[in-house]
Amino acid sequence: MVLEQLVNAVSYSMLLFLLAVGLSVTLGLLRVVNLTHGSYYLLGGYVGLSVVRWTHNFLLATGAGAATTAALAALMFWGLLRRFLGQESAQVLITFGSLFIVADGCLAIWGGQTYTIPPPPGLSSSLLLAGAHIPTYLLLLIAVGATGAAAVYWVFERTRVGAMVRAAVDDRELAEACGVDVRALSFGVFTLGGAIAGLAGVLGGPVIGVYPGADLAVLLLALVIVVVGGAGSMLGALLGSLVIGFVTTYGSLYFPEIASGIVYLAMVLVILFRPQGLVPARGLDQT
Amino acid sequence: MLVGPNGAGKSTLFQIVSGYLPPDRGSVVLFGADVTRAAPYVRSRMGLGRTFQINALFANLTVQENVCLAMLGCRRSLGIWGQAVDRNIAGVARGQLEAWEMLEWSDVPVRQLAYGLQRQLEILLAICQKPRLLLLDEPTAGLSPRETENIVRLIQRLPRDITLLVVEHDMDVAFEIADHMSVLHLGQVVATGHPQDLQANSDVQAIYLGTGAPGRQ
Amino acid sequence: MRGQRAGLMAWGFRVMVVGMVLAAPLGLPPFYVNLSGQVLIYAILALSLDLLAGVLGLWSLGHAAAFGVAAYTAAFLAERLGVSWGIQLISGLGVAAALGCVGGLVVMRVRGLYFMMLTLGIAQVLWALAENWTGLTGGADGIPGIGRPSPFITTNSFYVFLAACFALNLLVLWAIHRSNYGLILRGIRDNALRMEALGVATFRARLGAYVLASTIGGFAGVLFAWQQGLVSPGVLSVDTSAETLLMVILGGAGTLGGPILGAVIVVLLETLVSTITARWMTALGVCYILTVLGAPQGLYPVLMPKVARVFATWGRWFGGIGDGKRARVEGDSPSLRRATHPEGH
Amino acid sequence: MLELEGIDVFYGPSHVLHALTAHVEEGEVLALLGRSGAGKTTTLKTVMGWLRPRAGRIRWRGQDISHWESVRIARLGFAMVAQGRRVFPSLSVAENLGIALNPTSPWSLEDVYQLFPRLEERRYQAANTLSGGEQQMLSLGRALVRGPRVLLLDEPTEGMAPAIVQLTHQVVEMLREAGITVVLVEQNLAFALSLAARVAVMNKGQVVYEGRAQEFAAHRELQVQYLGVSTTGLRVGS
Repeated sequence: MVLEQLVNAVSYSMLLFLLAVGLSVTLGLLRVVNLTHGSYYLLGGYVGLSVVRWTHNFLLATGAGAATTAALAALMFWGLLRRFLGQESAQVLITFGSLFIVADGCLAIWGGQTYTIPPPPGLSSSLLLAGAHIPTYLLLLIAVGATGAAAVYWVFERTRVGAMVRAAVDDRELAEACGVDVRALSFGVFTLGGAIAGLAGVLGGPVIGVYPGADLAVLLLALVIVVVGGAGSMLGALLGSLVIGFVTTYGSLYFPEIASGIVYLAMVLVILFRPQGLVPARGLDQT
Repeated sequence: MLVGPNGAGKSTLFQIVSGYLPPDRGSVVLFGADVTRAAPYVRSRMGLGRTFQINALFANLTVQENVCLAMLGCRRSLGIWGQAVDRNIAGVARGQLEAWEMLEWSDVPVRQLAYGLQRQLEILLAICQKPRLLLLDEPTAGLSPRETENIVRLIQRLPRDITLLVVEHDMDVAFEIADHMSVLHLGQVVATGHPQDLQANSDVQAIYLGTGAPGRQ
Repeated sequence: MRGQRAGLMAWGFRVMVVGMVLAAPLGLPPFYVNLSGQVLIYAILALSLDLLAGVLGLWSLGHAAAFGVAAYTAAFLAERLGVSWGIQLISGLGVAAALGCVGGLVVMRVRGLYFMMLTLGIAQVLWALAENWTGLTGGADGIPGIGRPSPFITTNSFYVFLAACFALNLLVLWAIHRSNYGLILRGIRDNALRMEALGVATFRARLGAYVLASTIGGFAGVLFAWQQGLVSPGVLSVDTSAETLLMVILGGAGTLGGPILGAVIVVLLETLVSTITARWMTALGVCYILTVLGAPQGLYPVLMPKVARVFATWGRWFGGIGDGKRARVEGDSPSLRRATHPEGH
Repeated sequence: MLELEGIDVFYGPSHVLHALTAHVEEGEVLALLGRSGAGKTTTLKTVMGWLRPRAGRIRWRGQDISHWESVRIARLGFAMVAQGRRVFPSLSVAENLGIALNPTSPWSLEDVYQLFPRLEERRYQAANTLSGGEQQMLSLGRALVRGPRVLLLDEPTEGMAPAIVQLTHQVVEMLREAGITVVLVEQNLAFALSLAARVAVMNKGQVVYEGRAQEFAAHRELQVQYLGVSTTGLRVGS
């Protein structure tokens, strides 16, 4: 029981991290609150579902899901958002409008049912571990999530490109004067963030499922994580995901009546006592 | 009049006096009352007016609305049902604008106003508060010579019963308007006294020209 | 004297126009009368949110909290205790105001994204309570069977009641916009630091605005409960909050006409387009994006000058009421003047 | 040659540079002097592409770069040591240098570490934990690894201890010997005059005096007239 819950919480946290990381870096680097971020999850999940049905290949499905959402993110950034950097109200309308269009498109194509993506063959059983039944897929999720988190962390914290992104978050002007092409970097980060969220959609498919409305639900969770962790900070996104993952899992265990509100209670507490988030990125004020 | 090079602590001093920064130690006494812990608006109601080094105007409102706000600020009641454009306040505001030669701009949004005029309005707002002590933070920063002259004239026209505390970089302006002057360097008052005396003070000149200037005796 | 008389006539003209617009749906079939009533309720809600989003520059993503809490209060009192509608209304407003007071003390400490998320958080907690505290709220099924206020039972008479409530709220908000207080709030939006220096207790002023917005939002909530006859957790959901915020942005924040226009467009698009095609969400999304491309500051500031010109022409026919300068100085002062120079951020 | 021709720059509504015209010969050190608020920093920011001139032209070797993106200007060979020792606070010392590193620069990371051994000691430390002097070294080092053709230095000695001022002096001397064009904004007159070949004095957004550094150093009345405490009273507007 204890172990099961722990596995649940950790695997959920990993999924949340994949969701939130793109949103967090976009917010830190571009100061854009991308309300379409949840739609990447939804679209990725649906595309993954279809690909699994056609090809029965889960790996291919993750690739297809991520590629589709990457393309969508790239299109949105290049076609629209690029021109409205720094204009909050325009961004809200654009990203919310895109949310509506993507949601409606998915509804038209895939209908209103809730689907769960079948997990890859061989991972649909559970494992008896220390007297607890652990679904193997959750273990895969933890492994993939942890690897993904480690990879993102490594790129962000250890490579030259990652240092450039952090430099641009710190001081955009100075970064440009050091020869960093912040515009190209922004485009890359936005697209990559979309791809990772799409990947999360496919990976989350067997657990959370894909259904109309998942976009908004997931978006809100990602926003909460970003605010809890601190916008623009990789470690913050990880920590925020763990906090929210655990609060959700154990909250619904012990306080089932207010399970859906408990995440927000946690967020309100964090904002009141640590207004910059748990791990604030430097160079960001409360905007 | 406070003068001194960059980073000398002039603006910090202003922030502390007007209540935007708490002092680490010591106290601020305003008109005989200890206001060290009082919020900025409390000090303002006691008769402390200030301007900001970087214009702090209401950019989306018109010049007249800006002046109305300055006059509204010190009222006790917020006046939910009073009209902002009622003849009373608006009339007084227009009177003030006329007195300070800005009436022709009254309906222009401040955002569209020339910088020199914005700088004048910055001071005008503080005047409309009817302060007893007025802090001016670099009133001529970023202005052309002609605009600077306008500001100097404006300051010289102020009623003499307002005590003025001015931070200024432009020494010409400083000497023109000051009765009394202190030079700040690295958070310390280096010299204080009559402007004419300070002009001749070699320490003051050294601070402005940089230490060890070849031309210095 | 002549000025006074012209002013009176301008007033009469304005009341007449508003009255005519409000009365127009009465000639339509009941479906459209109900729809118009719904527009009016959402217009009140959007107007109240604009007090925060437009006038004060604080974007709440949880305005449904006030709306929903008041709706639930009225529903609970009507359904469980059967008190009269006056008490339902007053209690609904009171609870919304109290929520605004307590919530305001919390959310007014932060700005920007954090304000958005805090308001969202409060609304979501209330939403979760409504979903799960079945004893009080009826859970996901909500509270059904709420009666309409007694003399206004029929579709048309209830619409008249709604129209009167709308006019009342519009008048209150119009007065706030014009008042010294409204000017102070706009001053705080532009530069809170300077407002402090000018002697305004900015926190108190902002708190007051939050309570006001909450109360008026609550008014809309009570009306909603009466109109629908059913209150379910949906009234507290983020969908309601987001939709209201979108109405404000779409129409043009900081004006009186903008939120009303936004409410009209969103409610009509949702309802009418959905009768034609299932793809109404796409229509709404495209509408948002086109608005950004064509009128980044909202539709009202773009359309208003054109409409005003038409009205000025009509005014001349009615005997020099709406001519040139007088209309500009005396006419809907803050909203009209703001319309000509929409604010940037 | 770097030429500025009739540059008008606004900061919001504030008109900061009024038809500024100036030039810097290749390989020379130009000291840009003037009281604070005269527009010196604004001039550097405009050259770097951080601010766009509303009118006028900036030319480098005859090529008009007035409306280039900052990155392009940086890649053309311009580097900036910004006022107040701006570093990337959350990046380590090595990363601060690493993201700026230009492989064609005559100065490698090793050279910088050799020049400033303190930086090597702290290479894995976050830049915001450095002292002011160390941040200054980092700022200079970052400019060196860019391999600049033109270096813009904004008040490098402001608030610095004498040892750091000395070190900065050495670095600028080294650059001068390497034939790199330097524009030096300075309040410290002695420092500026000991390095510069030429001085340009700014006031109210315009160049009001240009001349040989030796000449300016020799004539105290020039210094007093343009920089110091004037003895003539109010001269504005006349």
